[in-house]
Amino acid sequence: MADKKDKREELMDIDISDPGHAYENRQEIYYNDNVGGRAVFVDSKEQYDPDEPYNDQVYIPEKDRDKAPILEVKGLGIDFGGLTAVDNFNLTLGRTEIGGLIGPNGAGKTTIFNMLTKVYEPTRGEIFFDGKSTKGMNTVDINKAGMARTFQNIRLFDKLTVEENIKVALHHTTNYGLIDGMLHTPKYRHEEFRIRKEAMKYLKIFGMTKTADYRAGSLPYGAQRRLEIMRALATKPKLLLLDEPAAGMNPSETTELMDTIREIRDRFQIGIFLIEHDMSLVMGICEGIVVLNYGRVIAKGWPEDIQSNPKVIEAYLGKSRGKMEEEEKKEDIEDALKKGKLESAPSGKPDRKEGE
Amino acid sequence: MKKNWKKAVVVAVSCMMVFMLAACGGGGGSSDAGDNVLKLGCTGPLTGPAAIYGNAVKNGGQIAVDEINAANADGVQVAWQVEDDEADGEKAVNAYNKLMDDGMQVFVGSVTSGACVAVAEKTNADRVFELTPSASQAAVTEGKDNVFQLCFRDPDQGTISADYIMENFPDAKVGVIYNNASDYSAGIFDGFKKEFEAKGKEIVAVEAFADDANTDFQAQLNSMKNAGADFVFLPNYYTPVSNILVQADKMGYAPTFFGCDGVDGILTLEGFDTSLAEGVYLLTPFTASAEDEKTQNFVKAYMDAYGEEPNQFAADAYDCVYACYNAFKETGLETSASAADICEAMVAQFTGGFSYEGLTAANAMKWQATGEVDKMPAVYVIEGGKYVEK
Amino acid sequence: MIFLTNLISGLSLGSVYAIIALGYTMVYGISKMLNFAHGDVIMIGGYMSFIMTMYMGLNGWLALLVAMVICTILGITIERLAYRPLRGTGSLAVLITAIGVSYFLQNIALLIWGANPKMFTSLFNGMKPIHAMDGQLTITPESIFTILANIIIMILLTLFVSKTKAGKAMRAVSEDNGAAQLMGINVNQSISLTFAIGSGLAAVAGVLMLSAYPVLMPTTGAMPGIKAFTAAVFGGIGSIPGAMIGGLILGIIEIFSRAYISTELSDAIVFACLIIVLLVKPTGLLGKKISEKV
Amino acid sequence: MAERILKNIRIGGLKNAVKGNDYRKEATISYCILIGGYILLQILTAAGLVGHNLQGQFVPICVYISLAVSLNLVVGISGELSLGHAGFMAVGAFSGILMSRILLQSMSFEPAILIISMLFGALMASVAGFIIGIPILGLRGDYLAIVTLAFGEIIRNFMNVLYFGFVDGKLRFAFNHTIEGIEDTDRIITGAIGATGTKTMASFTWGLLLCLFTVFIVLNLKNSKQGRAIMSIRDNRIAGESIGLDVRKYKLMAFVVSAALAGMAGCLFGLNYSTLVPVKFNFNTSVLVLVFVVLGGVGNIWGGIIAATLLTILPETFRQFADYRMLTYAIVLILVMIGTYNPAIKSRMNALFAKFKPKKKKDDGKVKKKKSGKEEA
Repeated sequence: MADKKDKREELMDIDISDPGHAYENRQEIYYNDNVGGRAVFVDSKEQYDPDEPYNDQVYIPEKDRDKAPILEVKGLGIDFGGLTAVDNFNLTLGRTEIGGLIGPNGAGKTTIFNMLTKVYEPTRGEIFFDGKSTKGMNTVDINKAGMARTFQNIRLFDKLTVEENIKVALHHTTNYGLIDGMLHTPKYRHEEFRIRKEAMKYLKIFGMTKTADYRAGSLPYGAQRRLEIMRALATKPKLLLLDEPAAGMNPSETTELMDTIREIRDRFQIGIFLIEHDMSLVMGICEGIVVLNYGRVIAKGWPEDIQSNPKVIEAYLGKSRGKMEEEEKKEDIEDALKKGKLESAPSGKPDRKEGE
Repeated sequence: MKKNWKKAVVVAVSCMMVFMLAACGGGGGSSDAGDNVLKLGCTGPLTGPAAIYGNAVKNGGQIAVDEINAANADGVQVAWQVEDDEADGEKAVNAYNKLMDDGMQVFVGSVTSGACVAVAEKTNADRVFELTPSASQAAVTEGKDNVFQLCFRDPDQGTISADYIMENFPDAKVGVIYNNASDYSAGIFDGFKKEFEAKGKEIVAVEAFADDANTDFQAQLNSMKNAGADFVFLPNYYTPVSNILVQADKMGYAPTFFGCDGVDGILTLEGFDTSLAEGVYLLTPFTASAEDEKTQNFVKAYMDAYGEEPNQFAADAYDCVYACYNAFKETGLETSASAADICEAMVAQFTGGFSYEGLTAANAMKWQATGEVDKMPAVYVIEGGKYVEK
Repeated sequence: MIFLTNLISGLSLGSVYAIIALGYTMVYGISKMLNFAHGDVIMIGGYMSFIMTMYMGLNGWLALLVAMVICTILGITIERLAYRPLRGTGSLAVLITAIGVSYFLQNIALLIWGANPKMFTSLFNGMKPIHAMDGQLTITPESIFTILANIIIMILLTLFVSKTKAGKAMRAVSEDNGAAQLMGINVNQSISLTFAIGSGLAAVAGVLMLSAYPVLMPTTGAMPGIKAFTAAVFGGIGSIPGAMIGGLILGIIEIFSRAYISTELSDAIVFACLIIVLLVKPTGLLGKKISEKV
Repeated sequence: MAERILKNIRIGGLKNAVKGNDYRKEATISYCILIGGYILLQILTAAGLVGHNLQGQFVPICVYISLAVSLNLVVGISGELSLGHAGFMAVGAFSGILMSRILLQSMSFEPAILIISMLFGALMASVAGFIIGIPILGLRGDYLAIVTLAFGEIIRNFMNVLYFGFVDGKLRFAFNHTIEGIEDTDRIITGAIGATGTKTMASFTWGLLLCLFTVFIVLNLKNSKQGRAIMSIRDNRIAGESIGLDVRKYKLMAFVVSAALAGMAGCLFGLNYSTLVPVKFNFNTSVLVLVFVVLGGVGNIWGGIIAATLLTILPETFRQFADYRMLTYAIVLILVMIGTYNPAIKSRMNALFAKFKPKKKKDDGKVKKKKSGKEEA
């Protein structure tokens, strides 16, 4: 009995201030508005050179200087049965950077995520993740290489508990075989206890220890979103892709989420790339933003640039309006882009393409 | 909410469990027809694809039981209980156990071979006398001193058929279509093939099928035709045989067909055009059109009771009931004797020269110690819609 | 010539499978359930037609009509009593219920008509088979009519589904049940109609099948039911032309493997072909590719 | 540096949440049912209260329980519909019988023979499961179901042409027809006639051990890394891939383990009867096991145990209905399915039960979370 009690205490007594990796660099990179260019969105048509990873003007945190950018995408494109959904998409994302991808509904944002994670195989272009081409990899390999994602429509393991959802994500670091699993050997017990502790750590960081035993599918919406992010993080990624993390959240939840995302980047020292319609969130935390419309990049840059970019406003407004109306709207949209969120605008193609 | 529901199930289930235990338990006899009653039991397929055989046995046995009970109002009466086994070994054992619970003394079953082998193991262990009307596999009696058969063994039928064909149709080019998923059919074919090859003759074509119900036989028949077979041996029940005859007629292929006892009954198949069966040979110990008085009486009683002509299975069951009854009377035991006592006495009877003249043999049947029956089948040919003995 | 004969009997057998498979595929398309009782509706159709001709003295074609009506009513009743209470509870519960219905139909047939098989009188009894090439090639009227019936049913059904209001409603329901309801389509009616058509076709299939292979028993429908289900999956379950192509190919494979490979293993070969097809095309020959939204 | 710990989730937000699966409770209930049932029946048998009929069903009931539990691994835990479970049972049964006959030539210690035969049956069945599993894993839903059905039929068809037996003490096998020069008593498997002359070794105790073993393996697997991965893929395949789960590997794992357990159960079944025909393992048997699983609640281990027991006994208790036996069974099956799954009846029953338990808080299950979430936005 005593042993059990100890274990329970050990479980609850987790030191989450443990910085993990290079936590101390946090301040340096946080809100880094070092002028002269950033790691993000270097429009790199030219070949990436591993000896000289970033262009001189880019500010790079000390620890990342001799490493490749976490993600480099060149000329990415995909066709669905003759229809070009995304074309010539280029991107470079730094190791600890928060990048944003915005655009009207149907612009091809989620398609880009799906190509990055190899849910779809790109028709053209190359993706370098952590300096390596992802050609020939599948979704599973991509995750093993260190890219994790969340989904627009939450995809949890509904019938498993919150704790189990995270344990599943710890799968690759859980070290026992089928026989151990079937017979519950000492090795199994030891490893299970270890990953349970680790799962509790994530839950504690995200303030969800109370939910551990509940079914994921029965949680409130906000908690489900959090859990999905936690699950992605538990696979120990180097890059986290978030697909509309604030969808369906109220303003206060969104603010909370912004804190969460920053916290994740700082604590785990990873890159984050997110799709979002909520402009307050995007403008508030992204260090670089790329705007997509009809599958093509129409603008790139810092939040300030994007806010005043006429192309972006047009994309959200549409072309076929009268001039007066347009001016009126333009103000609205500018306003929206600056302040709050812009759910969606009249837009083009549907978000999903049927395969073949 | 869900949990409550599950609890409801648990409660309901436990109630049912108790009920079932009560229903299954006890083991007391249920049929009390009188004091001086010999309880015969049988298992056979009363439902499922083989239901026709089980029901025939049930009805045929019932005719015999009714006759005996009517004739011996004051003497030994017979009770007849048939349980469904769906022609399945597992269900047959269950059914047999149910009969045991109900106080069965002599087991007249099972109807199908596969089920019977499984049950014979149990009767041997429980020491219950067993006489099967129709389970024709050799394995039924193998190594069991208490199990006897009233029908031919499958391979023997094959052997006798082969001998008959070789003797009477020496120049025939013989082909075979058999059901390789049926133990009966495969068993006969086995014996047939062995005998044929032992005599140095060749079967020109062998084709199989797997389903007794509706099969397209054109491929098999074409193969026969191409091999030049002018004589086709059909060790099957009459259902597929009727199908083969219809399809052969349609494609204009008319060899001589030769069937075994399973073909009996084809003429009374409802809706069957009997002209198609014209000239078909069959080797069988019983036909409903036989003209002896016993058969005629049996057929009439059966027709009156069930509105259809009895087949071979019904006659076998009729004979079984009588054979058991006669043998029991000769043992001189009381009906209050235990199944084991009856078993020993009956085995002694059956191995000790007991003989019985029934519907299904021209001679008086006698049994060997191996459980096999000695009887001679006759070969019939269908002419003018009737079985004519050859 | 043997090849041609085999081809024709394969087509004829395949046509029977195809007509049964149509019932499977339509019901699957609209209610996403595997209706394992479908084969037994065929058997009931066969018995009805048999009784009408043998006992009521009806003409074969008239008997077919009566059997169709009865099976249609039966189909609607089964749907109403056994399947509708379980709609929306997942396909497994309905699957098991369908199996229960199948047992029910078989056993009720056993009780009413007994275990003895009946020989079905062919619908085309008066007609003579065509012999050609010095008797080497034989074409039975059953083959011709079965193949013809298959083609006609196929055309009518395609027209019905694409041109009529009721047919379009059926398609809408099978695409998206909920959306169809919002559009004012009576989903219950559409599903009942599907069952009615499927069961009516089952009666036709039963009579055609029994004309060619005349043994009628309570379990007559079981194996053709499974084969037709295989055919429906072969062609892509939910697709009407798929059911026809699947049925025909299945029939031809079955006859050819019997004629040229092995009569013992013909069923195994049929099923092995199914597996190979599904490996190459995971949703059958004409099945819609399932794409999940990510 | 101040810690930016996120605000804890509000307790109020969890009022509609449902607790997850309690593995310990599930295991306790399952083992209690099995062992309790065994002890109860043994006592009743000793007291002479159990008839032959029920006694004869002890082993088959245990076999069906194992089959239901092992099929639950595929249907409930892996979420795939399998219609070919009887095929694995057949492989296990026939290979186990074969092994027992071979061992009987040199050994006489029955428990050892039984265990080795069962392990051999499990091995052969898992090989079959592996071979079958590889091609089908790319398939989904009902397409997978039809392929398992097809494989079940292929296995049965294949058994019909398979012959095994001893010739002069040496094991021989053949396809089609018969083995040259074989004596009747030396036949082991004879095509459609099946296995004959099997020495029966199974007993209720062995049946219980089999059940316990099966439940042990399945429950342990469920609460392990592998089981979680299998369930994750069932709940959401795409999300599973996105966190690096190899979908094929885990589906295959579930399939093979399930096949092996079915093979073991099949072997015990085979060794309970002196004869066994391949027809036994047809589509109907696969469906029968599926009925146990569905009726017991998909994924619910002890529900499957109870359902298997009841539905095995039920047709036997219906013998009093004579000719109407199977008809009654069919009607009961339909009614029970409607009664268990129909939403209206279900909620009425729940309401009824709520009356008896006024103190317990009613939780209305999963209220549409997502909708309410969107409304908030």
